[in-house]
Amino acid sequence: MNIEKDRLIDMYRTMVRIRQFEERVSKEFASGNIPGFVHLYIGEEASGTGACAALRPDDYITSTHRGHGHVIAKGGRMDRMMAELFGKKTGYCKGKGGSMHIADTDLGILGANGIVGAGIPLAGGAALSARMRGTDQVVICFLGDGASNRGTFHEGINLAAVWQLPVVYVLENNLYAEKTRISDTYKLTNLSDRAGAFGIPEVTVDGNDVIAVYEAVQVAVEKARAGEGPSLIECKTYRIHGHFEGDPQTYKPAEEVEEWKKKDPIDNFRKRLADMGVLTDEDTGAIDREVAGEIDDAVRFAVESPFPAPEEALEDVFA
Amino acid sequence: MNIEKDRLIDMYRTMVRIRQFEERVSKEFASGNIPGFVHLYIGEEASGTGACAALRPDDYITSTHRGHGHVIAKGGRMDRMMAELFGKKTGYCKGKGGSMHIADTDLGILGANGIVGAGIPLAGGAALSARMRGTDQVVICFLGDGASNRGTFHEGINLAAVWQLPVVYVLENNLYAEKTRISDTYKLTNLSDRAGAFGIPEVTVDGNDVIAVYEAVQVAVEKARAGEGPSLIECKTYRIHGHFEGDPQTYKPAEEVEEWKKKDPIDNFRKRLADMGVLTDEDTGAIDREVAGEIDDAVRFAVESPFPAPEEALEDVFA
Amino acid sequence: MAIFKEGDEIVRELSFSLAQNEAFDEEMARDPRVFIIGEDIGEHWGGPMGQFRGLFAKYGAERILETPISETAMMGAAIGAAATGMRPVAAMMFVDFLGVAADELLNQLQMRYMFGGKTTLPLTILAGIGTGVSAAAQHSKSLFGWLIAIKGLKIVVPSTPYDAKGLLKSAIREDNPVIFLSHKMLGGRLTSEIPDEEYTIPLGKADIKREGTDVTVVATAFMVHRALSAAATLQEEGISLEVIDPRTLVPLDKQAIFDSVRKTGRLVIISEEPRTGSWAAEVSATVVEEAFDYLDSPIKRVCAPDTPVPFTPGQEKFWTPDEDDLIKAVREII
Amino acid sequence: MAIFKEGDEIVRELSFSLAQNEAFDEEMARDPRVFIIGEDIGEHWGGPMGQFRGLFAKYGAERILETPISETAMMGAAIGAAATGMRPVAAMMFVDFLGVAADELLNQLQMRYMFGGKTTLPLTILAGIGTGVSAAAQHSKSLFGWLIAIKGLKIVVPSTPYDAKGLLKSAIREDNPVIFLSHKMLGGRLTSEIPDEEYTIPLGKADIKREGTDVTVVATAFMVHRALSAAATLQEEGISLEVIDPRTLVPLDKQAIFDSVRKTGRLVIISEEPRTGSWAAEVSATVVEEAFDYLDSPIKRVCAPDTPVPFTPGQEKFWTPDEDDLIKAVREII
Ligand SMILES: Cc1ncc(C[n+]2csc(CCOP(=O)(O)OP(=O)(O)O)c2C)c(N)n1
Ligand SMILES: Cc1ncc(C[n+]2csc(CCOP(=O)(O)OP(=O)(O)O)c2C)c(N)n1
Ligand SMILES: [Mg+2]
Ligand SMILES: [Mg+2]
Repeated sequence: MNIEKDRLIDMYRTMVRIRQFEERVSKEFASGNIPGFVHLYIGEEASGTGACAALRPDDYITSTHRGHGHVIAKGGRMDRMMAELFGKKTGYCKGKGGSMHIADTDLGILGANGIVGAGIPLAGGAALSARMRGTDQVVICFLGDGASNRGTFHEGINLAAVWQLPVVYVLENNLYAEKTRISDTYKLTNLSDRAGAFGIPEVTVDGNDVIAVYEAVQVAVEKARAGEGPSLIECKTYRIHGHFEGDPQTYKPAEEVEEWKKKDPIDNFRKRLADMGVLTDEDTGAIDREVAGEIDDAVRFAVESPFPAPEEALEDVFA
Repeated sequence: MNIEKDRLIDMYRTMVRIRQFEERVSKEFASGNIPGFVHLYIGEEASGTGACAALRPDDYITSTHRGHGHVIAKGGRMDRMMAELFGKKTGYCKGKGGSMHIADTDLGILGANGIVGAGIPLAGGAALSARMRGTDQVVICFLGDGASNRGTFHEGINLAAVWQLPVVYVLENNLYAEKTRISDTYKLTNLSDRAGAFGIPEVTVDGNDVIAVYEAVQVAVEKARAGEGPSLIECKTYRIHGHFEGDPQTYKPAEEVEEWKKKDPIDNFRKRLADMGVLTDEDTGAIDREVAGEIDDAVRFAVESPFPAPEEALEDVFA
Repeated sequence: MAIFKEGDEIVRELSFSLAQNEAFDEEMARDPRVFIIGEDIGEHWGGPMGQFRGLFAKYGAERILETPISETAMMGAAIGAAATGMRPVAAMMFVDFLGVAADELLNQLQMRYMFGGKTTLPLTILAGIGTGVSAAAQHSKSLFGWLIAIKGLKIVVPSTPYDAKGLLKSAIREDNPVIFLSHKMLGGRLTSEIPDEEYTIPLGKADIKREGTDVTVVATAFMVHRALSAAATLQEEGISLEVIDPRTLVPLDKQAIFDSVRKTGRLVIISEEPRTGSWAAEVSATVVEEAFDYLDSPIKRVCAPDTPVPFTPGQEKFWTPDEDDLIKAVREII
Repeated sequence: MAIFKEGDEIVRELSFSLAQNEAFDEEMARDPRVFIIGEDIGEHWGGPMGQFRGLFAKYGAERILETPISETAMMGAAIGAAATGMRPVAAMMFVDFLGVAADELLNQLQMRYMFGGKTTLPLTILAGIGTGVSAAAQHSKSLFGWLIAIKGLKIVVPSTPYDAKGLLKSAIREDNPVIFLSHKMLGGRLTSEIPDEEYTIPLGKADIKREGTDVTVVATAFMVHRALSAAATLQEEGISLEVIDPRTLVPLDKQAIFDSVRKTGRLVIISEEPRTGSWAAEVSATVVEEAFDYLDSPIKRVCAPDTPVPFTPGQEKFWTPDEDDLIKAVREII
């Protein structure tokens, strides 16, 4: 491992932001302040954080229905995202999109997506565009284990493989697609084996180890940037909350839940940073408190922002 | 090899039927007697013939836009197929379907299909149905190399793999999808490698060697019948005619065409049968002439049959 | 719906989801060829509206088939199974997801026709529709207009638990592809009396949900309830609405609509979908074509604007046709 | 179309496909962000109607991108590229194939709206439509009604080479998703004068293809020509048809239709698609809603029956609306 200290600290802060953001969303949702469906990323922070840490600001990501973490990791603003979840005019989508459609194209965030697997072909398009415009931008395409059973997975990755497009597919295998155990939906040990169908490199990493994710994705990003085509990286991780808020999670065996609690990506990273002498417990405590303030600010921003006018629903169909 | 003589002779007859049928279709099409699009199977006879020879009459097949050969191999009637191509009322679909929709559900032929790759999910459904009805019927799903780039390939085969459905996927790799060299559309040597994405067995065979196809498919069919799930078999073959009749085939290198002419599946099988002492040249000549008579009869049947009444277009939407 | 009155018999009141649940149960018990295929319909969940609850425990993994996230494979498998002797019920969570299995709808369901009448496809597709829970553009559509443009597909849109049960049973018994659409907002507290005895409701038969004399209102699904509440409001001013619920878009009980329009001379169609390309347009055009002389004033469509569905509740409410919109339209032609 | 007369200037007469070909060429030369993506559009084939001929030789594999048979990936890639600064033209061979990329149409094209106006999607989708070559149910649809139910999509349906060129150029320059539909039967011998100078035709502007006084006929694509020939026939009996070609279904030039109906008092819409759920219904409903008072008689739709498209030529002909059907409808209301 050979990562600058600042980057490690940034990654820690990002993971804490995601965790605290999501925990607050959970609360605000329970209080009825957030309408619609929300899918939280708690437990999976290392994957999005490590992956996005390997990107430049002008690189792209495509996200999923479980996208808040990806957005924060790519540098998205928590206040505008929170405002969007509240349905406010100051939100990322002026209240038109909500959790499943958060996007910030200025930051290369090409959108959460309510259709499982739909981001995969879009990512190929962004990569194609980057190449055609003569840039060396790279695209990370986030997708779930469940999404890897969709036809878009096959078509989208094959096209990127044939054209050697600069995409890194980060498959976040959190063991479930809704209530379905993902192992009931394919007959493989590692989903990354599916890369063999396209002739592209595959890697399987501990998705709860932010450094491992970062390093694996960085190699793939550099390859992609150098014109050597796409890679598929499977991050093994776990979703701590329900599929959506309100899901009683009767389908998860208790031992499994216990086991994964021990693998908490933030706790483990905090310990590791202390061991490495990068951040003391005091330091991390300070960061945690700073972030708590940011979250409060984000919620305040959301609460104080106005709702859009109903008639503004008529705008933004066409340019 | 341990195949009964009668079966070998049947396979020869079937291949000749397909060849002569298709050659006649080519002529009738050129004369303007056959409307619409026709995609001929000339050069690929060994694949459909060998595959269907491994089936029982009550087994199923799903076919493609290039389906005449599959239909004949599964026991379909040439007269009713020819009548359908002519658009006649006595045709398999009463003139409503044409070449791309020929079906004979009584013979387990679940239809040609004008949408590339659309038969793949249907095949899984027929296999599921067979199992739910407590039969040990098997389904052969024919598909082209081009179709293996469609999302249906991924979703359909994965579902069959997960449920261990009795399907044998016979991928007829004829090197082209329309005018596109298939090797430009994936980065693999053998398309059968894609089986690895689903955890099912794969085989690559010389698709112009009817015995090799038969033997490979038979193993897979027996597995499927025994409840051991699906297999993917790639038959390497070549389409001699254009993608559709009228295609000038400027995209094929002359050497390639020459090379594959030498691999003609019927010529080679005829020689082999002679070597094996199964059929003399005289015998095969007799079969060829018999088949020629059948084809004449089929065309006569088609020509003499009436067209359906225009208003009958209103029937058959709902049961 | 029904209000208990002194002396009434005690009746069974069931919700929309439980009424459907009974229909599934009865039809699966009646015919071993019926099975359900879909995502997350099994052991751990009863479906997005709870309509599958308990079925897995009773019928097991053999007949409640949970799939990977592979709607194309699922819909194709349902068609393939239907063509070979089974009677599948394919559960798509939301109608919006049909985009990922649309080739099956546009080009594969037509097997019977393309094969010259040789096959039957006894297939039921289930899908949730509608706004009301801030599910945004990809989870809130109804797509009536889009669906009626597909040939070879019958379309059921129940508005009450009673209708839902009877129509669902007919759909499952039907030898043709049928899509059965359940509105999210009907899954809640609404109940109907459901008889103990078995019953079915034929596809293609409208129900007059309220008789009236001044204006005919054609409404489906959740909009039926909005029409009824608008009718109650207008009644106070002496304007009498007749509310017709066709219950199936295909086949459409045109005669019931014509008969009503003959009586009222005025027609408003309220439909929860963007105006352009709506099913409401089809009803309007049909009445103009075949019952023009009955019309005393222009036919009005009360639809959503031509935009995707917005997320934020205030805009979603604005987008969705409601009583006020309907009342306004009625006043314009009276 | 045009007939050369003594003294006329020599004009360039181009076919539908060549006119499009010029539009592609000019737009690709003009703007390096424009590229074409699709199956079999490259070196060895000029597309199903020859409209891409020569482009590969001129622009190479970098801008004429041949894909595997992966329409979902292709359409998704086009959207992704459009959202990030390119101006893709996605070539679907036939509109029937949109079923395999329908999620992209229903749920992804709406990016701009879902993102609150943040993105533009300058994307053109090409697709062939129509009957006439016995291509049967999966290769002969037009799907107008199905397409207009999709929000956020503009729809172009040219009927002449002149219109095709000018509209295609506008479509490619448009900052929104546009689908451009080419009818198979227009690819043949039909030509228009095409000026040497560059021109564009705005989306949303109808063209009166023939002026008349008795009945307004709204027609698109190949049906425009059938309407013109019916008009010529009826003219002999002194019945004068005004033939309006809206050229784009979305946006629709309603005013042009209303103006014509005000003059004629009668409207027939001829549209090559099954009646139920057709675009013709939308036009009818719109006129009834907004121009009811101009109407002297019922609006007629001349459409195909509610069946998939049959293969055999006699039935395909029967299925497809033609001059006789139109003349019959006109007679019924005159
Ligand atoms: C095409 C489609 N099918 C089904 C759904 C419903 N759905 C939403 S999330 C989800 C599970 C996704 O699983 P996975 O890809 O593993 O992501 P995770 O939720 O675990 O992050 C499903 C089935 C959908 N939104 N889109
Ligand atoms: C979904 C879809 N895309 C495109 C087409 C047009 N098309 C018809 S046949 C064909 C090539 C098919 O190639 P392959 O699967 O290899 O079969 P082959 O023709 O070689 O037998 C294409 C692209 C289609 N019919 N359906
Ligand atoms: Mg998952
Ligand atoms: Mg091929």
